[in-house]
Amino acid sequence: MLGDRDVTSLAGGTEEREANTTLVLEARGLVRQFNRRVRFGVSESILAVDHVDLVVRGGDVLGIVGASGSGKSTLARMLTCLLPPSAGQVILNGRDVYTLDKETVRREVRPAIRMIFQDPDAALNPAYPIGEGLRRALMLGGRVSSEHIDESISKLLAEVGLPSSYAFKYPDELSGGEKRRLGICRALSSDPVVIVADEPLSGLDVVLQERVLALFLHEQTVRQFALVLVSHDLDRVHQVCNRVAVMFAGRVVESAPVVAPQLAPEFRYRHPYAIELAAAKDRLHYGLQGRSADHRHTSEFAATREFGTPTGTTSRMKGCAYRGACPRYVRLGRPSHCAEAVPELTEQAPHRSVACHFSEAD
Amino acid sequence: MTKLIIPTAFNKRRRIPARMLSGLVLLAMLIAANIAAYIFHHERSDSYLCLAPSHIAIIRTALGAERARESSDATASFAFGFNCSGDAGSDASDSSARLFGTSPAPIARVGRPYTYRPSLIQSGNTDRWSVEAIDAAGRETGWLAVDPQSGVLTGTPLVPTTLDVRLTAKSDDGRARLQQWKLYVDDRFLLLGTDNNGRDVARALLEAMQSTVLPATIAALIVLGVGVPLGALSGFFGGRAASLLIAISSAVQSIPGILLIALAGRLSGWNLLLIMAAVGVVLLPETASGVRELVERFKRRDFVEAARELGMSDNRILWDEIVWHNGRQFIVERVAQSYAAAVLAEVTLGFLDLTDSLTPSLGRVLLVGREVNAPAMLVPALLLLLLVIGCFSLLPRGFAELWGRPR
Amino acid sequence: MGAPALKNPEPVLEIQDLVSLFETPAGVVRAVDRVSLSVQDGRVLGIVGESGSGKTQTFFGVLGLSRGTPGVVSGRARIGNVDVLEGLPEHIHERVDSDGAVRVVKDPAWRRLQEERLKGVLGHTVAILFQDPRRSLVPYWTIGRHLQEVLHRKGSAPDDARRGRAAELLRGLGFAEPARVLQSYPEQLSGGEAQRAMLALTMAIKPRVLIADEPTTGLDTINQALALESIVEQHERHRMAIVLISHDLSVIDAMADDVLVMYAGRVVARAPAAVLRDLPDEAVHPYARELRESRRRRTLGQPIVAGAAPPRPLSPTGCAFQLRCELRSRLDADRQAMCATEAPNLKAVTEVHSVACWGIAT
Amino acid sequence: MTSLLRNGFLTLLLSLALVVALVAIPADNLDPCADSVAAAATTPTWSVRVDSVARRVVRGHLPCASQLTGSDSLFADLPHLLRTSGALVLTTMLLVILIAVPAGIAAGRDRHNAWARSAGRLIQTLSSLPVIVWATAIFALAFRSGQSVMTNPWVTFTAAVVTLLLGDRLLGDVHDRVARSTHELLAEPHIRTVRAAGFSMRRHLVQGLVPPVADAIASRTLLLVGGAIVAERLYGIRGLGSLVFDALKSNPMEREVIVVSTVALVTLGIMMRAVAEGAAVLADGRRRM
Repeated sequence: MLGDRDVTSLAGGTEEREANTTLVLEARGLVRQFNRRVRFGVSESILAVDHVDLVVRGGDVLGIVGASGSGKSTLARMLTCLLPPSAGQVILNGRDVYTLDKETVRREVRPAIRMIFQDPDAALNPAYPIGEGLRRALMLGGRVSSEHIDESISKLLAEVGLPSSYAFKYPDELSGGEKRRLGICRALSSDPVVIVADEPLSGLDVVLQERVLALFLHEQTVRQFALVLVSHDLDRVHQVCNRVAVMFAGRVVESAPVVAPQLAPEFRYRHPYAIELAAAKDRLHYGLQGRSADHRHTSEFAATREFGTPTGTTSRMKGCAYRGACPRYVRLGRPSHCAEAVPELTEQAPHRSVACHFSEAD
Repeated sequence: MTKLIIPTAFNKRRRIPARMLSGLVLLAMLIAANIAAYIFHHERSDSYLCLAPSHIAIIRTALGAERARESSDATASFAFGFNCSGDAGSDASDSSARLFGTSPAPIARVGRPYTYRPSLIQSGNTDRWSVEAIDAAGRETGWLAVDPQSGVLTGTPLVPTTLDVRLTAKSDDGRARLQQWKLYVDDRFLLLGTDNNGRDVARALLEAMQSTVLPATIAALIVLGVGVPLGALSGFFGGRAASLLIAISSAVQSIPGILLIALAGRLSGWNLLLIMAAVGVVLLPETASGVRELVERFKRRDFVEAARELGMSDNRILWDEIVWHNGRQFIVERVAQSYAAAVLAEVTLGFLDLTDSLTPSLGRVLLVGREVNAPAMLVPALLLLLLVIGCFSLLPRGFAELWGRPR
Repeated sequence: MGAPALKNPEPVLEIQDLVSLFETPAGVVRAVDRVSLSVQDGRVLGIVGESGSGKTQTFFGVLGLSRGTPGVVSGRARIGNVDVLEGLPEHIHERVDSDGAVRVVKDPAWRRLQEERLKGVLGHTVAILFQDPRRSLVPYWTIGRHLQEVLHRKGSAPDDARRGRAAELLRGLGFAEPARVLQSYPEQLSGGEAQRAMLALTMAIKPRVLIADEPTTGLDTINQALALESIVEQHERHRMAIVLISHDLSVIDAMADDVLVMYAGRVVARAPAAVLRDLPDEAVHPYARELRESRRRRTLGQPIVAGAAPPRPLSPTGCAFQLRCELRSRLDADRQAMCATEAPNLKAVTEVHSVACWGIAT
Repeated sequence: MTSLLRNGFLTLLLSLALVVALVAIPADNLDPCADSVAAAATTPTWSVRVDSVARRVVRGHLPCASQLTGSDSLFADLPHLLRTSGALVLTTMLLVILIAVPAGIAAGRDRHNAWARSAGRLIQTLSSLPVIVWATAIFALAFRSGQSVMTNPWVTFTAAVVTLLLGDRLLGDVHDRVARSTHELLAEPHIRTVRAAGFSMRRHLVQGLVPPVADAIASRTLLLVGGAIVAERLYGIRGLGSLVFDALKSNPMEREVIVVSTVALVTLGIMMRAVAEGAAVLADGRRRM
């Protein structure tokens, strides 16, 4: 489905793909504040997610990329109705899920939006075998009548490639890859409309990661759900997603379509942090190889960087959160505008919006 | 698609493990013994706690005694010595008994010497003692003799009868003091023999078990019914009221438990139910904080959020996912320990001679056994105590095997 | 990777035929199976393999850091001039268990002997960069305290000189305000910061061998690049040997001089990085080839093709890789039988490249 | 430190309230031996009763106590009684620390250490028998070696200590908790870093182990105070425990003695728990942080 993406076809195709897919899930102005006790009596309030707007369309594979601590996991848990936001709404077929009563949430919202957890081992109750866990998922999902439970358990397991004898195994007898597949199987149990996967690749090695992502895409073609992939791995997001939202310190700094990596200039990232991410990724693959050759590059890179990457711990920072490490801010002589006004997401290219007061050209 | 029938409850097809079986058998024996004791207890006449002749036959055949004899006198019941009305030791007939410091043993054994040494409270001057012992048919018996100077009664009964004994002490100023009691001469075989007062030890143990094990269930129920929910709720929902309750109960815990139980016993006039309720309250905090810590440990695990993501209600997550599936073994162990601790508390009270002799208690049997150093009493009582402790440690292990993962 | 001139070819760390067993709920697992390797001074040895392939357990077993029982049961190991596993066979004995299973048991004296022997090695000749730095650093010590402890043991410089030295170490690793980091506790740092703080700790130790266990997992691309470049810089400056353990071939390829490929506790291929990169497909071990292809797809950002291929578990008998191996189907009958029955051991194909596979001509 | 204060203070407050409430419960009959309460008419009102007791307790003149303690005032005798009970509890707890803690650490450090495992099993089986069984066994021994031996105070003291030590799973519980916390501590990731960086392990082991061990000791100390008063009564040691039980057994019940000795016992328990929790707080940097 997403196989043959070279620059031209996708660029042309992006528009009409957007038009016919219906809006599935929308987040408007999501804010989440935690207060953390630093010392006795002194507590510091942290803005983990700061006014995030997101749109998920049917058949979409939306990637949310950012450093650990940039609030992407918190955003994921707010999208799946697990963590009520301090402000803002999450709209599923026209209704804000956080205003619905418990019963409707349990009957309609839960089966529609499913989450795959970061640590698959922790998401399984160690006290009973996997089959029992799936049985509860199916019963609560409400899609299967009780006498067909056994068949649908083995069907689900077979769908993700696990033999049905695994139903008797306990969670700690499974390998990392198998637990990931079980996570997917558990999410599919209620025929969801949206699946939010929080770091589904952590703990897997390169080959297994590919197989799990292939399984995700295969299930998506079969069951037509929208997939939101939360990850810190820009490579994988480029290989799988058709849209990406780059997050930094709780804010979406750039939302753009994903196009093949050897990008024509107009498809490259525009926000300094996103550019930095992509550059670091490429340097990992190409730059480091000539390690001893361009040694100058590494040391010069480290020296100029005032690098204390803020970990989203800055409470509502005035102005742009990235200016502490932003080369454009330094290049333009630390403009005061960056320090006062919070940059809003503005459309700087077709389907690409960037949260920065200035652009590469200035 | 291979058709696979998975038994919905995944550990259904598993036979009951051996240890569990032995625990259950022991428990069944205890309960049966208690029910038997309760039936006989119910039958007792108001003055003496004793067996009606028909019941003696039942016990004797049950205990395999070789000679069952119907006593001729239907009303003459086989005195057991735990007199449930009036103070211990005094017989019901004579108010002057209060003058005598000691009390005569109500039972004599055929072929075994019977002695009694009265002690007058104000015996300033010399007294002359005389005794009359008349059996039901009004005949004077010859075997009971008294030493005129010291008043010591001695003799060895030959024939099993019921005697009315009158011991009179005449002082030289003409005042006479009288002690009168009903003496039962018994020749039946007793499985565990008798204690120093001729009382049947087996009967005492049976009686004691009934008054120790059954009421202990009240303590266990309090621990289970109040401790576990309190701990679970305050652990999961962290309610202010629940944690305040736990703070209060941990404060109560700082007062030595045995003292509280003894106090409750004394204030309630040794009403067993209240004592056991006090034991339950004393044992409550330990279980409550144990369960709370367990629930808090599991609450932080991700599978709780995963269960919430499935749409499970908080209650079901707490009681099914955490307390039942992950906490049941801990709770069974804790309740079994509380049950054993309740029995031990009651036995300790008896052993420390804190309870009055009205309530038959294993502790008192041990106490008497200790004082007179009668192994015949000590050994069976200890074995019974170890039986109770053993039973309550086997049961949780049996559950562990049943609920554990199949190997 | 052009390696600097071999000053002192005598290897600083050598392991021969190491075997270590672990008791798990599913029975006794042979985590490390007759592994032999050596680390030359001043060179970077990269070890790549799936999680659970024994790449970390090989080193942690020898250094007494693994918790599993019984742990290392046979083999020899030399670090610097200390023969670490000397006298091991006397401490190993078999014991028949209650249910008839024969269990290998080490008597407790071995643990004390090991601790005594490693006292001069750990923290002097060897330093370790752990995978999860935020949890591995001592939670109730500040970063400054960690560095003070090492610097105090290393030299007898007075207090303030040591604090200056610690601040300078941190600045060298790209920390903008070392003072703040010195007073903060590990949990107050971000993933990347904690990683570089632990690297500073290992630099203060000035070891002859640095073992970096998955230094890049869980980090976003910027911090990954920074972590690797900091390791490279310190390697250049202090001329120490590095053992880089990762499941990501692109990280190994970027930095390692020699590469060791491990699978299911066995070394299946060993070659210099340059050689491994240029070898034709049929000369490389099938698993190494799979890793290479996966890395190439990732570097080029080639979209992942949807597919629900079932997982391919390890095969307990014969060559562990046989169930996943494409090469096996193209072999003739008797070599296929060999794959099924007997595990191949490492044989030299050229004087620098050796492979453990029946299908590759030696 | 705050938890320690709050906890200790709350406990003392609540136990005092509980004991005063006991005083207020209308007794079944008047207190004949208290000649100083001459003015007590029928059943005095609640306030009068509390007031009279309080006055007597404060003034230290407790005539009823004289029958039991033989001295003119309970307060003169209290220090000695408290010392005996305290000594009993402290010796037992020291022995527990000397036996159970090292065995627990050895068992926790290496699960397959045969010696440590057998020691652990021995401790478990021994301590699973209740205090009663040990007391009876010791009495049987005493009878065999003649009645007089039980009168020597040192013999009864050691007998009481042994009974307490081996009874009610005291050793077994402490051993298990220490073994479990050692095992968990050694599995902590930062301990691996300490070993890998060549730091001295002892400081981290102490800092990691003292809090759980201190918590285990603190919680068992309270139960031990209960056990101690039972042992005193069993072996006839003149301590707070036997005084309380005598007061309980006396007819009519002497409330003042119970009030005073309960408060003394509670303070004894709280002080010991405070010492244990203090040690835990001082050792664990994490709590201080």
